[in-house]
Amino acid sequence: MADIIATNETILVVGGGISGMSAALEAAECGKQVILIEKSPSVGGRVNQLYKYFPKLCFPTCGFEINQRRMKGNKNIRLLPMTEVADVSGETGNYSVTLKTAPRYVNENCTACGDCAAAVETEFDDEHNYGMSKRKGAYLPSRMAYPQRYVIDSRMIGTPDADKAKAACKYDAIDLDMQEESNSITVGAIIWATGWKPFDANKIQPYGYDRIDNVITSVEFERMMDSAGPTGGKLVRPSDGKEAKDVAFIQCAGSRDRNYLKHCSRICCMASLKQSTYLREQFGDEGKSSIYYIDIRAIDRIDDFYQKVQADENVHFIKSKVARIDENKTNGNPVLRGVNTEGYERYDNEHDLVVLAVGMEPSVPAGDFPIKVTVNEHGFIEQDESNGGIFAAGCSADALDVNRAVQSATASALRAIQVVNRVAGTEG
Amino acid sequence: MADEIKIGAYICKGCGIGDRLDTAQMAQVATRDVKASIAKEHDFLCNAEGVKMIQDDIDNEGVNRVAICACSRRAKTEAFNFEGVAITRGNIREGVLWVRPDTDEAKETTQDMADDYVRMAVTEAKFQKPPHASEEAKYERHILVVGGGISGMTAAIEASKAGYPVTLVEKTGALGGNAAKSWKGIPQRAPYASPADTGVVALVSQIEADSKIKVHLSSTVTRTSGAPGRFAADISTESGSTATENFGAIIMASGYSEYDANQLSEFSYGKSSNVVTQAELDAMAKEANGGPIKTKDGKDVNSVAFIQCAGQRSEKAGHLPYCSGHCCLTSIKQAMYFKDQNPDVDTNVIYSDLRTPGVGGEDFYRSGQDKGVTFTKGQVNEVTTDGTVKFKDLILNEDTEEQADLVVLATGQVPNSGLDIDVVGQDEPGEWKSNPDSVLNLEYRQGKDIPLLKNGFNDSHFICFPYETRRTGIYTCGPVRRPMDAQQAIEDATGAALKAIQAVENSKLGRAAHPRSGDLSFPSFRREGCTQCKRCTVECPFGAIDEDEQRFPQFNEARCRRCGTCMGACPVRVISFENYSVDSVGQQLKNVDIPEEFDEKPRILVLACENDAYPALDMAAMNKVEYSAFARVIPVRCLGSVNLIWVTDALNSGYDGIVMLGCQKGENYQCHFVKGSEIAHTRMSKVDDTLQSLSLEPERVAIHEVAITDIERAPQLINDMAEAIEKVGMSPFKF
Amino acid sequence: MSANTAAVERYRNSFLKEVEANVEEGDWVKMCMQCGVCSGSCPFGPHWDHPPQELFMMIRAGKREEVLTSSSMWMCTSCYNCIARCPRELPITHIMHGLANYAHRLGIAPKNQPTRKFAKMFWDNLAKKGRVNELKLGVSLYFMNGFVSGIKTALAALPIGIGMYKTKRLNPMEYFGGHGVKDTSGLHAILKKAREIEDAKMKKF
Amino acid sequence: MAKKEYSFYPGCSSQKLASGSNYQTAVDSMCDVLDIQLNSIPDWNCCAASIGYAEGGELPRLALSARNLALSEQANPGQDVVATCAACWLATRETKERLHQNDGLMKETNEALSAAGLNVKADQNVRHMVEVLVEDIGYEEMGKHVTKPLDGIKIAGYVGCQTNRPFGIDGESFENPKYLDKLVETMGAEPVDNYDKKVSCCGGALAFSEPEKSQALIKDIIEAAYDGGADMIVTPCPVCQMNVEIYQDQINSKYKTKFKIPVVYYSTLMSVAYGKSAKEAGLDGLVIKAKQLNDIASK
Repeated sequence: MADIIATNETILVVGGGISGMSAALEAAECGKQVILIEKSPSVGGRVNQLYKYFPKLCFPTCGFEINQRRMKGNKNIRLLPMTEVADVSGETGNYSVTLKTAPRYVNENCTACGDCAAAVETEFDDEHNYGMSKRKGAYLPSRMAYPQRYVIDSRMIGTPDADKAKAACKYDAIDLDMQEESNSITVGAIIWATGWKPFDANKIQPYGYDRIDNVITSVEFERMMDSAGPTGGKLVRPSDGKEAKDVAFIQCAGSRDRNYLKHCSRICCMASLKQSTYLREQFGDEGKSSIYYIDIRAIDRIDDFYQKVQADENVHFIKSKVARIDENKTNGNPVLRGVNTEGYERYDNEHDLVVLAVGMEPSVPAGDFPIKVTVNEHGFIEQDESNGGIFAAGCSADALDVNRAVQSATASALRAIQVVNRVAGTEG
Repeated sequence: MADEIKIGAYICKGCGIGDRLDTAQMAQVATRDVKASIAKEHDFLCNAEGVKMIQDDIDNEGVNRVAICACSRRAKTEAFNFEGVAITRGNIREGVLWVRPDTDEAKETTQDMADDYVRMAVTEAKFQKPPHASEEAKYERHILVVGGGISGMTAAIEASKAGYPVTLVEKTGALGGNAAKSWKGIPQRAPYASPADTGVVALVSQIEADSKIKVHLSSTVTRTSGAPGRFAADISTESGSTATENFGAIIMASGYSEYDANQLSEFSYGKSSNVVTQAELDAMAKEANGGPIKTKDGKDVNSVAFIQCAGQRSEKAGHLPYCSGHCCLTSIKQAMYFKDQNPDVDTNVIYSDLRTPGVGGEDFYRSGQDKGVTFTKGQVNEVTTDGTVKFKDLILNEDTEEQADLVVLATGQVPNSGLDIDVVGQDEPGEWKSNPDSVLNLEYRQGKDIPLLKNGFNDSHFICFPYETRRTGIYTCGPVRRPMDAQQAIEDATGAALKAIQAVENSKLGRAAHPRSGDLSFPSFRREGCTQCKRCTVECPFGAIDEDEQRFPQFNEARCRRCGTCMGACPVRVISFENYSVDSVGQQLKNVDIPEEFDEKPRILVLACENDAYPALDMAAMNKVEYSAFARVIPVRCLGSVNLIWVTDALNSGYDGIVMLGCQKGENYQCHFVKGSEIAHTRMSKVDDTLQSLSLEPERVAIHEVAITDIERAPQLINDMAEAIEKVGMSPFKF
Repeated sequence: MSANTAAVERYRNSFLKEVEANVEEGDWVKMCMQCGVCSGSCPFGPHWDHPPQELFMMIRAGKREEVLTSSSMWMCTSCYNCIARCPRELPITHIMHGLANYAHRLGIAPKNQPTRKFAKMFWDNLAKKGRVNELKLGVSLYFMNGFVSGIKTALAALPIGIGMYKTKRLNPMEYFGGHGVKDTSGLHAILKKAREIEDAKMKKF
Repeated sequence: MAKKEYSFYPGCSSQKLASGSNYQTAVDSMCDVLDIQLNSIPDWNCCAASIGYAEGGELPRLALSARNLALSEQANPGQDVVATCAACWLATRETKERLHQNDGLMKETNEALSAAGLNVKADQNVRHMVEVLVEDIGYEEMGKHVTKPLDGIKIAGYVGCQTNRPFGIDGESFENPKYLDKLVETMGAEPVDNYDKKVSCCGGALAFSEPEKSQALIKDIIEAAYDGGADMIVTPCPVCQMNVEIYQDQINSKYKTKFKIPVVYYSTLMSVAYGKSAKEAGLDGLVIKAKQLNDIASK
């Protein structure tokens, strides 16, 4: 990748999730040169792992298709997958950045024909499905992967399977000797869009995610609805594959809690309301949801979605932070124990499945930024003069829903443009 | 470029195409049947060598139309990207190979399929030109911002910082909007612990110091005409003087008005001076200027009750159905006014759901509690004139009451979005008058303001594209778009400023905005053929088309989003794009080989929306989901661009069935061109007449809503048609 | 005027302020967000008329009598589940002890609340010699509800006593003497001083 | 391994002929093998546990533990204070933490102590014996000394409350601490995994004042142990030990159960595994005899 052209009028976007893609596209469509880097082999990020968006219940892949097309048609964007920032120095309008690109072992010759995948046996946990299923060691990260190019899992290098993959490729697209590349570039501004990761549910010990099969996370639940997902689009229990028709959603699983994340992750209430409609979608009147909450935060105009769900007699709301979950050893049902604080009622409720509405944790730990940026106690980047030409976009800046993340990304694109325009002396 | 058309057809043998198909025959089909000048096969067309082969033909053989018969147009787009020529794609891999079984009995029909896609690709190439950008394009960098509140001021400053001159129009006599009337704001920076400066003063002085920002106070926009890059706006002062200025793009930041609390008599608003709204309390705090806040009749305040969701989140007549988002934080902020000044004042916030989202919100809530603000989950039923708040305590589950010296109602935001153009129609051309209730007073044929989404807000309907607008080059931000607090408004306004700048840059190049970003084509029409039926003007989802003085359509190319809905609407087929026209599709379907009736090889025309349905079929192919070998799929920009003539032609030329796949329509529409899919459905309801006149069965034409995730369903819909044809039999119209 | 009526006077319209001023860790009460995880976590939960989170709400609502005369906080087994799980860091166990202690000091805690009695005995017992005299504690425990029932409980508990005796984990002689610190006077001085300081603080409000 | 010294706070129940005296016996044997020296705090007093609160207010209770800390600072300067009783450990550690969180309390407490000419800094670590074992000795070292592995005994590790919350053992979760199970394994016995009632409450001091309510909890704790196939229960807390052991007859008569499960201390197990005699291991102190342990001990 020696041919990366970048100047101090170039904008570097770190992270290829919906925020990073949007920031890159908006800037590029203003005529700016953009380098977009993404750690994983393809762009799309978290939203690409979602089944539907709230409140419209539309499909994230739909917007992803448009964004892919915007990218394919735009020469101003240079996309570098499997790439991370190793080092940053300099100041506003003039940063030197060292990029590290991990070997994909597959070059641009790849036609995505899939022969390599067919040839290999080795399997690994499928990241796209949060490890709920396996994928081949030669793989296309997802059906809508962009770039549409296969990857050879580095753990397979040196094994006979890797050679099988190479042998199967008719287009000389597999290069098992590919090495990590390091590139130093100069850019004028940096948009930081590394996004979020789901809070580690194992830490929420009272809920026994590590002990009880039928306690899963909201992101895992989301994957279950995908026809290409781990369960082929069926809502079933991990323990016995039985249909999960009676599901409990536990809000603030890791959020608003000094034991875990002190902040409110904003999206979880709407996410659970949305997921309650999945039960309707699959089981009709037999699908039942119970939402255990502290406050339902269906902010602003999308409150009407909350009102719609409330009207569904199959969705129950319990104002309660569940105290503990035990397992009914005879049927594998999780048993939720706690108190409904509206009028003090004790409950021991059994459900088929428990979904923990896990919170948003910034992907990059406060200490791990390659250059000094102002990070608040929750690990999100604060908008601060001292950040110079580095601007946070999306969930690097705050716990945001998709809509707000894209707004934030669009705003950060302008902030970056202001810098490079100043450099170019074109600010009028 | 030479007008002589020279088509090169390039057939790839890679990805198994060469193994399963007779590519030599396909090459022959290209030259013999559809007159390609050159037809070449290649083992691996998308590699450097294959691409070079094509480029050489362009450079040396004068090839100016390239028909690539390989994989889907969605694959290898970057590789097959040649300057200055028209490029079409025959989808042999995803469209044929991957949806057909590799069996001997399937071989023949699969080859037929491939041959047809070659014919279609070459024909499409024949009937399209490489687009040249719209001539209308101008480069006007000047941006108009309507509204001088936090949102408007921020938009102006941010645009100016990027080097774009701004004119800011504010209808009142001063900048600052609602925020200026507040004592303090919700903190926007860590630590989120106490009320912070509103930031208004800083913004105002920034604007005053900025030579690139011109401010018109006590002024409104009384007329807006033109298009991105060439807007002209009349800015009129109260005194009546009017100045006309030109702009490249417009930001509408007209903000919100406070909900009229007089509708809340149950809370004694208007009956007791000690029942006030949040806005009124902030005014009182501003007056107290850090000292103790007194009641309006000058008494000390020892207890305050805040009533959340006052007239909000309720279906009651006159109430607002939505949540205004900021009120919980605002009440906490206001309770702190009292606590910070005198901790002994009792402040109680009565709420149903406390909504303090995100990083700052929860910190602020905690800080409020720490300062001694109490919070009660309750439902307030009545406030008496003596300040008795009667409510149901939802935790203690009892009806109770408390006495408060001051009661604060958290009422909601009502957007200042101007006219609802679905209610207030546009004046007839020639009779156009400015309307004082309008914010923009657009001269657009479809109405004076921006179409509303819901509850009077003109937000985007798309989750992924919050700045999607139905009036290209005009962007809304702040509480007129969605209820929001100042912090969100600032972020929003900055984003809107970028979109405005983007519109300016796009119109300079005559380039389309989202979702067909970068598209240089634009609609043109044959004036002599036009019957002035106005359908294009009415149906354009983006209000791009006006009527000139002779009532001919006026396209305003920079407003156009290139969906082709006008093209589909035109009964006399005079509207077309250089690279997408009635012919570029119509000729494709006509050039499909229609076998004899007795061959028992029906033909199914599939018109698939390129945004969702076509990708769904592609992904079905990746998953090796099979569908009928008799289908011939043509991607369209939007179902709205489908002209009835295609259907009629197809039926006349012997197709046995037609399937149209578009996006979801209705309230939760997924159509990226808003109304395209909807309009197509209505249009197609007329197809029955056509069918009857040809005495064909209605089953032969079907239209469906398809999502990009319908990887199993989309192929199934095609197969359903194949079955339907087996039932009703072959079409008699085969020649 | 009794300590109780004095307190009522002092904090006429804010029981919350009274609790913040006089109850151990009382100034945490305001931080509760009514999630109820404490109430759900208590092993004696079903025996609480008003679980902790509800008590906190009642305190804010000014239900002074109901709270202080309630037996609820006397149900605290000091298992610390609530503290461990509280998302808002409230030292709930201590607040419960504090409320109980405050009610006891004001003399309005439920008269025959067994834990109240036991807790008092326990303290008196240890405060006397500085170490617990398990037998005396036991015996007085049996008789805390009066002689007759005392005999009953004692008889019921007899096998236990015998078991403990047999295994040398109970010493009948302890009833007359038993363990204790050497410097009892010093210990008593410390406790006296501590109590004085606390009472003085309470008067300040 | 060098001798380890600690300032030891025995606590009331550990005294001669008191309810936890057998615990002390086993602890002494265990420490002897592991070369741990416990220097008792001279003239220590009761911690008031977590039941003294009705009569004793906040400050008097803090003063009690502060006195112990002060005496420890005098007699065993620089040594960590170690307690074997959960309540003792908790009260003392809480006192240390409270005094450091709150200067006012520190001042007032010292004011009170001064009445006996004492002063406290409360700067030593206050630790439970199991912390010493897990952190300072380590499973490997503990394993080295096993001469009579407790083969074929299945044991439910009942951690209880106050050894576990609010402080607990570093790196262990409140809901599912594993150290007792690891310890059981280290001694060659088999732990009951997923023992449901591992951290459930036995009623603590309320076993006296609210016997019925407490015994209902104790019943579940024992039942779960049986369900897990346990031969005996092990605990790090004298209150837990006593409550779970001595009420079994009463529970049997009330709930028509047939409970007769020994409840031992970790130190009991260790002493036996380390080859100590039944007496040295405090086995004679069990109301319900642990026959399997006796057999091994007498081997």
